[in-house]
Amino acid sequence: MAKIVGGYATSHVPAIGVAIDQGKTEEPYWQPVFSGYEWSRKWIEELKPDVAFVVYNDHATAFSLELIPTFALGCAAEYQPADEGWGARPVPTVHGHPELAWHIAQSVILDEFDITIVNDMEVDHGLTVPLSLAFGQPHAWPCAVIPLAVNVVQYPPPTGNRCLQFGKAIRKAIESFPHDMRVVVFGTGGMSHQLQAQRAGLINPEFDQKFLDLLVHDPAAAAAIPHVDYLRDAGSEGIELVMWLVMRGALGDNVTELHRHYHVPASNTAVGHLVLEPK
Amino acid sequence: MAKIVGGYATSHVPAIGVAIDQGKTEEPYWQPVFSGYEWSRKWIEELKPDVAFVVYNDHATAFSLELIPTFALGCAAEYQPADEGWGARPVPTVHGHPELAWHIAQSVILDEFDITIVNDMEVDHGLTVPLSLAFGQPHAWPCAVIPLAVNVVQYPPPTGNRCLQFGKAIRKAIESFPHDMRVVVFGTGGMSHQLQAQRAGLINPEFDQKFLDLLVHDPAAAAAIPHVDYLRDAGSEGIELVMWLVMRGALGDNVTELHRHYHVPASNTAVGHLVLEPK
Amino acid sequence: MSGNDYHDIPGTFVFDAEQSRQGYHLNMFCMSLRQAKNREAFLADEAAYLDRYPMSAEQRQAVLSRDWNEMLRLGGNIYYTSKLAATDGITFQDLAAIMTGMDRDAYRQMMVAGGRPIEGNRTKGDWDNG
Amino acid sequence: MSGNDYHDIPGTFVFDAEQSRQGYHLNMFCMSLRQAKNREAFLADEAAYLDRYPMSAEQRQAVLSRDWNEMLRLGGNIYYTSKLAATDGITFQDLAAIMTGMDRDAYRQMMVAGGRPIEGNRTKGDWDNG
Ligand SMILES: [Fe+3]
Ligand SMILES: [Fe+3]
Repeated sequence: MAKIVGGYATSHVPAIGVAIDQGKTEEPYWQPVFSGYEWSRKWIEELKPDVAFVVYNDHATAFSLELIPTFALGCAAEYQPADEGWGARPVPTVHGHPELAWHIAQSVILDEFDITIVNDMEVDHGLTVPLSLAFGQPHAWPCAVIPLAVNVVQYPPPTGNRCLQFGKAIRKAIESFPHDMRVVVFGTGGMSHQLQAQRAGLINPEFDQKFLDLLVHDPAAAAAIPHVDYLRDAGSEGIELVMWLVMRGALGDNVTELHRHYHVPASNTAVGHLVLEPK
Repeated sequence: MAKIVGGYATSHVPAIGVAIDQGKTEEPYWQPVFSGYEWSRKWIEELKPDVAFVVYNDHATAFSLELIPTFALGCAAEYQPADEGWGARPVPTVHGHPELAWHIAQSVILDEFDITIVNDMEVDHGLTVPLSLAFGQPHAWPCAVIPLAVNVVQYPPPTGNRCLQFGKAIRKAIESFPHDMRVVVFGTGGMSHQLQAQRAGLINPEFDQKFLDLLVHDPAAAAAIPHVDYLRDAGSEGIELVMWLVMRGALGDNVTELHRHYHVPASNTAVGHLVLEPK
Repeated sequence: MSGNDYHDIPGTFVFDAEQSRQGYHLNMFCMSLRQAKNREAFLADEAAYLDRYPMSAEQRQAVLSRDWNEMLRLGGNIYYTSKLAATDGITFQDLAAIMTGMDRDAYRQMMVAGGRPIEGNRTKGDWDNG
Repeated sequence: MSGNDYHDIPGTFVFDAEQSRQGYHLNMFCMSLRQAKNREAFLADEAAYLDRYPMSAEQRQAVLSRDWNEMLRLGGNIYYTSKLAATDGITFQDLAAIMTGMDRDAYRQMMVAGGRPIEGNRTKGDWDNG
């Protein structure tokens, strides 16, 4: 049977991708960002997952205002890294896992989650930056990837509680897949940041650390945070953090925190990173 | 405040659209189909709704296997009738109600329904045939239309229970819209039919009548019907009936049955039609 | 998901994940026939048009020979394959007749007489014993 | 939905239904700039390119004069307008700086020093009294 062997949460700041792609990770500005990912690079290298289930958001790339899915689950065989306006990132094609993805799709729909199944999609920095942080710059990604795109651009995103419950349904789906397989669930986006208008640059380390603590030890409390609190206290784009709750739900009731990293800034953003193990 | 003033359920057989478009409604084959809609034509003409909220399914028209939303709510200003392979139906452009539709979208997402918002979409016979049955052949449709496309083509569709609960959330959303407005909710598709393979032509009047009775008097029991029962007993395409449960949920706990019509056949299909009033 | 209870329904292909994955390109070919210009291009040179879609040799042959049930068995979905039927000028009712193996008038007559009854058509066992 | 509690957040446009409806064509214009050939066409003749999108005169002017906050006020969303910035060769950090009214180095310095604090930036009242 398939099994969830770890949880990996990280910000997915586009500038982090640029720093990796342009070989700037050792520069003084970037070194403190990347040093916090060294431990987890080794961790995931040793863990050798078969599949990364990546919860991320599309940033007006594959989806536009024409069509806004709350939860879009990728069931395709492959996904090309997208040109978001600055040219496509020089990273490998992302290979999917259609069999497991379709299994999850059927399971969660019957569990009353109203997902959108996607079979043709490009992926943006929201998905590829976490892969780069976890796996570096290989010629091919070392595992299959199942993308779950969550709407956090058009208000309202799904509630924190809905995200947590959805994570639990994903766990149930993965655990009922009848083939041996080791899955790491990624939650991406956040931490506090605001990219827009006069309040751009907002950073709230207290909110971020509190969120990390709750996520590990009291996910129901983290899930009860209303949207307006994220918008106000973590910045308008900090609401991406609801996606971490999907990952947390998938990890089960109790987890061990293996690693935490927090740094300000990367470009406009606070960087947070957490590695969890199901107990 | 907006108010739901009626429920209108009907099959949406494409051949019914063809019969209307080609002026065949008085022919002996078609007359018994259409005579059952005369009462409701007058009913809705007198009711003068401002908005028709139409629950229907897309039949590989606006959506394909590239992207399969479980629930897609149309928030656009207009929708063009689609060419489904036989040329577009000669019916008026469908005008939306973006303000109410967006209001519903926000409300149901915060109520934890994971819908897809759609702003650019063609509509097929699933939506236009019910409009023709209700309103005849006007130069312009007499009310605004909010389309809700439900996936019933790719297995699994949403469960009956999920559809019923979604209808309740739609009711709550409509009733919280701060402008006076009268809304009729359409549930379309069904009744028993199978369009494919060696068992095509299956018709099960007992199942259909029982479903109609339960829908009116015991919607929770109707909502508990598992998918396999529809597939087996109402034919593989009879599973469209789950969409009637969305309408039923939107009507509230108790309803009065104002009108019922049942006839076999229209092309490959049993035709069912129900008009309900919230108590 | 093999082992699903709906596999016991006779003469029916439930369009589940397995069928959908298998039939993806076949169905996307059919989908392209929604556009009039594609219908024309297909009819003008079927083999060349089909080269655009990486379907299996079996699927391709089923399309070329209009083996409607075989298309469904190989992952086609009726709402997609009916677009091929539309391209050929076949109505939904006549397409259904062809798939049942009945002639057009006999099928139409069966429908007018109330359709195919559920008794005897519920399970594969019904058919095997019938 | 006016009356929403998030309207009390200063210097912030929450991209809700109202903003999204208003900004639809503005954002879809920006979306088109994801493609290199569109970026080139836009830069070659901005006015002609904008004619393809039925946006309001105000929105059009905001685009032409690169009034980034005005675009947001008129329904633009930052993930869309940033594609216009990309077309101009402006990074996300410099775009943020421009919108705050700070110069590029001062903004960068603020971020390195820990960013804009939440204290004093929680409500419109904070800003009015500040
Ligand atoms: Fe993001
Ligand atoms: Fe239908």
